[in-house]
Amino acid sequence: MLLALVGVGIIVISKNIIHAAYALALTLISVAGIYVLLSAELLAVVQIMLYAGGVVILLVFGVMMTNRLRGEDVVSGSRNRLVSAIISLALFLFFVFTISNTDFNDSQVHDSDQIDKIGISFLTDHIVAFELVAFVLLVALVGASYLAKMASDE
Amino acid sequence: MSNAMIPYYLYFASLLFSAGVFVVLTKRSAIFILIGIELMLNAANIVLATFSQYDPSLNGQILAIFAVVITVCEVSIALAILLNIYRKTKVSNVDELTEVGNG
Amino acid sequence: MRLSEQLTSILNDLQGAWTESTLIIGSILILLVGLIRPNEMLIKVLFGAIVLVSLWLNVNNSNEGLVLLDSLHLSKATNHFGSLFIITALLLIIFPRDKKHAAEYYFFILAMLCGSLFMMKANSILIIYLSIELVSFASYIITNFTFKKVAFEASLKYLLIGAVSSAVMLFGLGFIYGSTGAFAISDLANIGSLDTMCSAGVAMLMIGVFFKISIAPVHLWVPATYQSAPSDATAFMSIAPKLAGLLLLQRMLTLSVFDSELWIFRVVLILGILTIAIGTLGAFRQINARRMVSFGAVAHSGFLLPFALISSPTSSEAFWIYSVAYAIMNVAVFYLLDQYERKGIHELSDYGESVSSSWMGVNCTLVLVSLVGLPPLVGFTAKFFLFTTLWEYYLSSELIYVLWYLIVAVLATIGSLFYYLQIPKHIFLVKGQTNQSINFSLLTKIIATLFSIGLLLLFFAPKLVIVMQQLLNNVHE
Amino acid sequence: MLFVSGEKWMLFRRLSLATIGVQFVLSVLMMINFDGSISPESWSGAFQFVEKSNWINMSFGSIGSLSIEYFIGVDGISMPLVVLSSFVLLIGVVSSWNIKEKAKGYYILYLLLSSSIIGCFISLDFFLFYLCFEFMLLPMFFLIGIWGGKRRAYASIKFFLYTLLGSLFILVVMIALYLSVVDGDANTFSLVQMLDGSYADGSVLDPSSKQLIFGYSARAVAFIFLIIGFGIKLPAVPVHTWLPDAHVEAPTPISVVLAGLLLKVGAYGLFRIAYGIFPDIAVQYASIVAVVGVISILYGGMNALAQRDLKRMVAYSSVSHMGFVLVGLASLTTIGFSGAYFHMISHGLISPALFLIAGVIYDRTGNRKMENFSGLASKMPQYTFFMAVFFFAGLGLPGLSGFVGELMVLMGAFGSSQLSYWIGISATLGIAVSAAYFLWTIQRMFYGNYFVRDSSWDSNMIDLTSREKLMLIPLALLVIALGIFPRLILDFSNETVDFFIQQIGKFQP
Amino acid sequence: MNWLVIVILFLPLFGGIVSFLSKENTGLIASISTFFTFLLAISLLLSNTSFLVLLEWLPGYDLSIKIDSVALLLISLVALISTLVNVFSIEYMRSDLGKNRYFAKLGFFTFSMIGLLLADHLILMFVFWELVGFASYLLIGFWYGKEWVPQSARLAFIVNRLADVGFLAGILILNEGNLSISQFQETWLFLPSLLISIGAFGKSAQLPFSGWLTKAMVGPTPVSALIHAATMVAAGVYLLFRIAPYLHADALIIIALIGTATALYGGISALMQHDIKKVLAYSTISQLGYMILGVGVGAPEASIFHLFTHAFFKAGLFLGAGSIIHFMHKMNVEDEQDMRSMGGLRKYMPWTYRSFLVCALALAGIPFLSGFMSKEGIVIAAWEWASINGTWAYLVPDIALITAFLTALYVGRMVLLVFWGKSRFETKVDVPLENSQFKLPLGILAAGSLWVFYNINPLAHGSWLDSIWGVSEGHADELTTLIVTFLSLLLAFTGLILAYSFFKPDSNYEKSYGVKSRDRFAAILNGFYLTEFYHIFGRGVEKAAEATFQIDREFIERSLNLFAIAGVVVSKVIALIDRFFIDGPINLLAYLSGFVGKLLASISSRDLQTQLAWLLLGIILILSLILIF
Repeated sequence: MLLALVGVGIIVISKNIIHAAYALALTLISVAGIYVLLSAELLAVVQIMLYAGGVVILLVFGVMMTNRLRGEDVVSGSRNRLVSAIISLALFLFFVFTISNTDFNDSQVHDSDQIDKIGISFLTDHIVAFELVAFVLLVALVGASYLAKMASDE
Repeated sequence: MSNAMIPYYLYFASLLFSAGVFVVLTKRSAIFILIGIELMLNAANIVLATFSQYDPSLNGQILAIFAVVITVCEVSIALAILLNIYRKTKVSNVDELTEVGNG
Repeated sequence: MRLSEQLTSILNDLQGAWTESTLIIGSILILLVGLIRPNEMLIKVLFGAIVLVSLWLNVNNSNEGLVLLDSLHLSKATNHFGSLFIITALLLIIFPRDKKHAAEYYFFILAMLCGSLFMMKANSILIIYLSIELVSFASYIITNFTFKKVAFEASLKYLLIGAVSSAVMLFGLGFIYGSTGAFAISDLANIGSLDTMCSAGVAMLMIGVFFKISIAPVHLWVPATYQSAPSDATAFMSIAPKLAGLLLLQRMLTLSVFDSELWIFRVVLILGILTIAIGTLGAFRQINARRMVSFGAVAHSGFLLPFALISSPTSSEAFWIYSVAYAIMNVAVFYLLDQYERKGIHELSDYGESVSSSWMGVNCTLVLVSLVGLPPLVGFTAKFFLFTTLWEYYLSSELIYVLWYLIVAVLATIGSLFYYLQIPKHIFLVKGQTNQSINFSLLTKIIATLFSIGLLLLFFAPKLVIVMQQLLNNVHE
Repeated sequence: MLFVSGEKWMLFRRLSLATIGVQFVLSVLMMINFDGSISPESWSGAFQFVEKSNWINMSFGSIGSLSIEYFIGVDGISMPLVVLSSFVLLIGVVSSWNIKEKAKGYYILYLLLSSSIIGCFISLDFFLFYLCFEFMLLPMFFLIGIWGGKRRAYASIKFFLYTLLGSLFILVVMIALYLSVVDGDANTFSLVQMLDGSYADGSVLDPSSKQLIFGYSARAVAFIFLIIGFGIKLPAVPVHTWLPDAHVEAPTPISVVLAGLLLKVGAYGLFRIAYGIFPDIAVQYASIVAVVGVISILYGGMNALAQRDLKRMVAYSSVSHMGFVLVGLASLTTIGFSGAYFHMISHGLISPALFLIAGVIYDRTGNRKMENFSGLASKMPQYTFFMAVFFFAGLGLPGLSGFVGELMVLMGAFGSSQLSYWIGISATLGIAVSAAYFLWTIQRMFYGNYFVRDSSWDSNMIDLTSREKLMLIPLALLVIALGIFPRLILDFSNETVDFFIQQIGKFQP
Repeated sequence: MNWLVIVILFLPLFGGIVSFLSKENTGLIASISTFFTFLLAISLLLSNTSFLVLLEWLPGYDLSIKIDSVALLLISLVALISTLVNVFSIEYMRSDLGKNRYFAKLGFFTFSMIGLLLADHLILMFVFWELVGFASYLLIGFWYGKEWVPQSARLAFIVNRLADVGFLAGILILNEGNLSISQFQETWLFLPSLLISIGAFGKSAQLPFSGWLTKAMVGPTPVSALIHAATMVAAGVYLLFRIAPYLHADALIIIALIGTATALYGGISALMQHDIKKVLAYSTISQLGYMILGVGVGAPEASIFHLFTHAFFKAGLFLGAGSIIHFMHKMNVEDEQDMRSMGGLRKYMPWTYRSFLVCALALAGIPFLSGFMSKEGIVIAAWEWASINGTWAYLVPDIALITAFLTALYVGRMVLLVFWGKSRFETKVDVPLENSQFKLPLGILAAGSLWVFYNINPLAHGSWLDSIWGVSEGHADELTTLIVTFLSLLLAFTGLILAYSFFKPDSNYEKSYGVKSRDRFAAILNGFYLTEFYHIFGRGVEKAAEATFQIDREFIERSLNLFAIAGVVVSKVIALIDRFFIDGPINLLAYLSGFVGKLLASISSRDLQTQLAWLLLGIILILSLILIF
């Protein structure tokens, strides 16, 4: 958890996108750890595979393909700090207020064979969602590749 | 693992979310903004995962997994668009993109 | 066992999702055909066929209630609104397309359509999330299809705003899920009352949906996107996802759980007022026609919003009429703007050049006047029903906000004259600098005329709208 | 409607002439068959030639159904107005004889306009009325905007916006009325039911329910909305400013129709709807309306006095004259109502003629500034003669129709129990003001030595052509006939007005 | 008998229309038609007809026409004078191009005037009242080609109209279902009495409305004779005569005072005029003042008698003046109406001179002539009235007597300057030059000024006509009568003698008169600038109108367009907020923390992150709303 916070801190402070990306990876992995703590192992695995493995690399690629191609600094300025700080602080305070006003007492932990369960519910309870996400993936895939092709065409 | 821990996870998620908001609002680079959004989504996933452990059907976790997938798609589309923009204008900072509209 | 029961019920309910399945399969088909034979006509015909098939399936759908293990919620409303979306998609055929990219283009349109249908029917919050994302993705991508720099910019901004709002929404979904354990809208009906956390969750969920409906403060993407996206995509974007989002919201907010939550009514009404105000006032200053109309569309979202709160039969009737009118008007207006843009007319002041084609000008005027909401056009009928509904609602609810809403809506209607009439003003009353003569093809004129006639016809015979509703529900009197 | 293809303007004008001519003949036939001597027991008994059929009927499940009917008919108030309309429209067609540019569009719009005007007068369904009311806007907008003068864009948009603003007020009231008035069980738009006051119990506008909106009674708010709405159309000071611009920029025939009929629609709306449906409030607010009327009379008159443009002067004189209608209405007496009514008709004849007269000089020279002309009497004696007839009719010379209306209105104003003498006396001053501006105009333009600003106009200064005479002579004859025998009109409206006042009388303190 | 009334009413109009349409002999036709009207009226008068006709004009409002002997007598008078004027005009207007129009207008006027006399219902009376004014407008403006003519005509009409406003308002206040004079029972209240009297003041050219009458002199002279001497101006008196029984006492006092003032005003103003018609006009004003005064002091019958006699001699004077002007016109004198160019006309137009002299002396109130008889009646009544009302009231008869003196003075001046002495113009003829068409009317009118037509006793103050207007007998005691008669005779003769001593031929004044020098008494000459006052008033109104228009353009227009403007403004504001909303708080905070820097530099509304900030701010607001509600 602390590790994640460190990562977040780096992202917030850093001006260098690459650094931020690595810090994000750090954060993501530590969040995966939190998932494990929350007994969501599958989620943790997905997190590490897709997020840490996928997103961060994509981002780094992105950085490479844009800023780096120009041979410029990968530094990004920041702005509006105060307003942004106020806004994010306000949000945070609101959430804290909300959470502290809520009781969490009548729940109990269910610890069973998660992966099985999830697999089954993908095909039963959430079959529509499962199909849908497949389609979403298709759309995103087609879209991204199409856009990329568009970019390379011109 | 006890109920008492729940608020702390949630506080953490809120913090993460707020940090994401801050990043989104402050950083100029589109990629940085994406990173911020990732943070926000992660925060949401943590919330889902936190609650999911008390749910026998694990819906929260499932939603979180889908969210992760979706996020990846989002990022890939965003990068593709960014690439196009970059090809055209050699710019990747959003505040330099001011061509649309007249106010 | 339970599992097999579940599977059986899935098989039984499958009919409920045939339309969507057809669309998915059709879209893939289009993509494949596009890869093999990139012929514009062929693609268009295929697109039409797919849409027609799905329309047929949709009309003949007889399932109602929760299907597919509570994933989707079907009703009469989803049925005829679904058909409306499909018909709207069908209308897009009239927009001319460039040869390039036609297959991909229609693929994304179908994806949007499919996403809208899912969004409208979604019951599980998972489906809500996914369908909204599906629509969004398709929209992000399709915005690029004008291949202009502005379009890329617009789509990137659109995406970023969308991503933020979807993150907010996801966070909110987490809250709802956490505080109530409910994973579907229908589950919400069973909980007793809302605590703060759940309220926050609902509010954040609403933000996500508002993003699609383009309600303030998440309307910010609208002008840029509408301005730079392809016309037909814009037309579609401004209709199907918006109405679908409204239906979703309506289904959610009219649950009895929320009856006692006054803040929801206040927030929704205040945002509605705000949206109308921003849309109307924002449109005043525009010099680009499309951008102006897009602000107008924002205002229309504001007009539509109260329907999400009211569940009376009057309201649903009015909602339907307003939606049909809105759909036709928007397709028409974007079609006309598209035609003008193809002649190089973008800015309001350019419209003075088109004085030579007064017939198109007349059609343009009719459509715009209908958007304002004046008789004898169906826009008036829609507004009329809206006001009636609101008035009734005010009388029954005694919420002072409704009265204010009514007042603002009336004022905005007046205000909308000021900007919508800019176009006819330039066409007829202000001479252009150059005297080039602009002529439109016969086909264009015929289509425009058909739209005008439709707008007039529905005004004189609003019964047709109701009949259409019944037809689309496959109910015969 | 006239959807004839081709480019021949001759054809269009003949066709429209024929159409309007038939319309006129039909309306006269109707008037002959109209029985003015029926004294009605209730509003539903007051109408004749009633035609009714369902138009829109939608079921709303539990709430009831929305029914809009094609429901038309005439009573003593609307009957003469229908004839007047068709007559003035006929004049309008004749005077648009020389519009050749885009004639097809022009005549189509003109006919649209004409049917909606007549529709306004005969509809007994509020929705239908409102529809026609709105329907007038668009054709008018284009007729001014396309065939108008230099500042036509400004004028037409101003006209449009003002009138639209007014009609939105009316729309709000219409919805409220619809929700409050029932025919049997179902809500209805029927004006007859509204007039007879069959309100649903406890509805917004039910007189007994005393519903408040922003601290005022709902009925009062509705009445004020209607006064504003129709007041804009009328137009009453201070919402009159669209009128001079619209008139000045409109082509002559459109000015004719605008002054002759559109203003009457506003007045008719006040009669039928504001005063018919809300008699109780009308009694309460009589003096306010009267004050507005008096201000319109004097203010319009003073403005007319200051004008240098003939048409603008006539336009302001319309404002002044319509003020009399307001005063007559506010008097809430039989004679005042009849007077207001008669004044509408008479103004419906005089003001078109005045605009025709302004149009004559404009046709010849393209200019209407008073200082550019003088001594026209010696050059154009016939023109001067007609001018004198209508100017003096306008300033209320006895023997011409203008006088009768003003006199009756003033009789009403003095006889009213609601209004103080000062209202009447101030309104009477209006007569002197109107004399001032009309006479001044005559003096400047027609008397004195012959002079025109631009010598090139000289050759154009011919006396009236036979077409112009064709328009002016019937108008002049009618103005004189009505001035001497006002009962030509009043016999039609008398019973209705009597009944009207009876209804109002129930609320008099 | 009804048809006879209609014939009487419409015959002149018909004659006018026919003469308008006919190419030649227009005047003759008009004359004949009015003459027949006269004959009819006389015959009806002799047969002692009296009846009431009701017409339903407006629903519920019957208009009544009442024929009684007073009406018939005056109708006869009007018809007679109209006939004479028509005859006179045949020659007078011979060379005018628009004579068709002229006779038509005269016919129309006669018609209106008869209608006015017939009317019993006040509204009907108002109708004809207005028509008379309109006809007068037309006739004054007959020579519209000259610049000042239409101006004068307009002035006359508008002044009348203003007074009519009072009349109409008065009528309408009275209106309680009955407006027929013959059916009134009670005395009216003060306000309507006053308002209606104002109407009468306007038509009868009383102060402050007198100015129009002198302006009206720009019309053809026969018109002045008919309208502005004999008939139209008398309408006010006639009205007051009719309604006198119902007038409020206070209103009567005001009427008396106004009449007195007007009489004096007219008398003084007439003294200094150079224009012969103006002299007559002011004299008319003065005499009308007498009549009004008579009504005010409770002797309406004396007033109406004076009206009757005045009609004859004043019409005679005007026609005489017309004859002179016609003559001067033929002599090609530039200022054909200016007495300074006349003189010694006696020998050129003896017939005119004689008739003019008779009429003038009648005007001056010399015995054996009608003026004496009628004027005495009024003065005696005024004296009586004053004796009842107290000392201050003696002002009225005193001024009346002074006016009588003034009358004699200016009459003498006029006659002497015009007819006596040497001519101040170049003569071209020596023989009398008079037309028979002039002679006949002049002769008849002069004869009508003789006493015999009214009473055998030249010194009596009544006449056999008294029975027609039903004078109440024996109210004046002998002594008063004697004193008044003596005083007025004394004053009249003094005036004449004084006039002779001043203006006798070869007197200093007479010699120097032709020289147009600066007038010492400009105020009097200009009728105390009454018309200038009108002009100032008119300009004031004009200015007010301009101001109103300015208001209309600047103020109302603006405030009404405020909606549109407000819309634009608000949208601008929205844009500003859009741009600066973020700036504002930042600015503030930046000051506080001393952290002013690049933060502010590149913020604009197009910028994505600003928009996002907006968005999130909105979300926060929404969320906080949850907490609030």
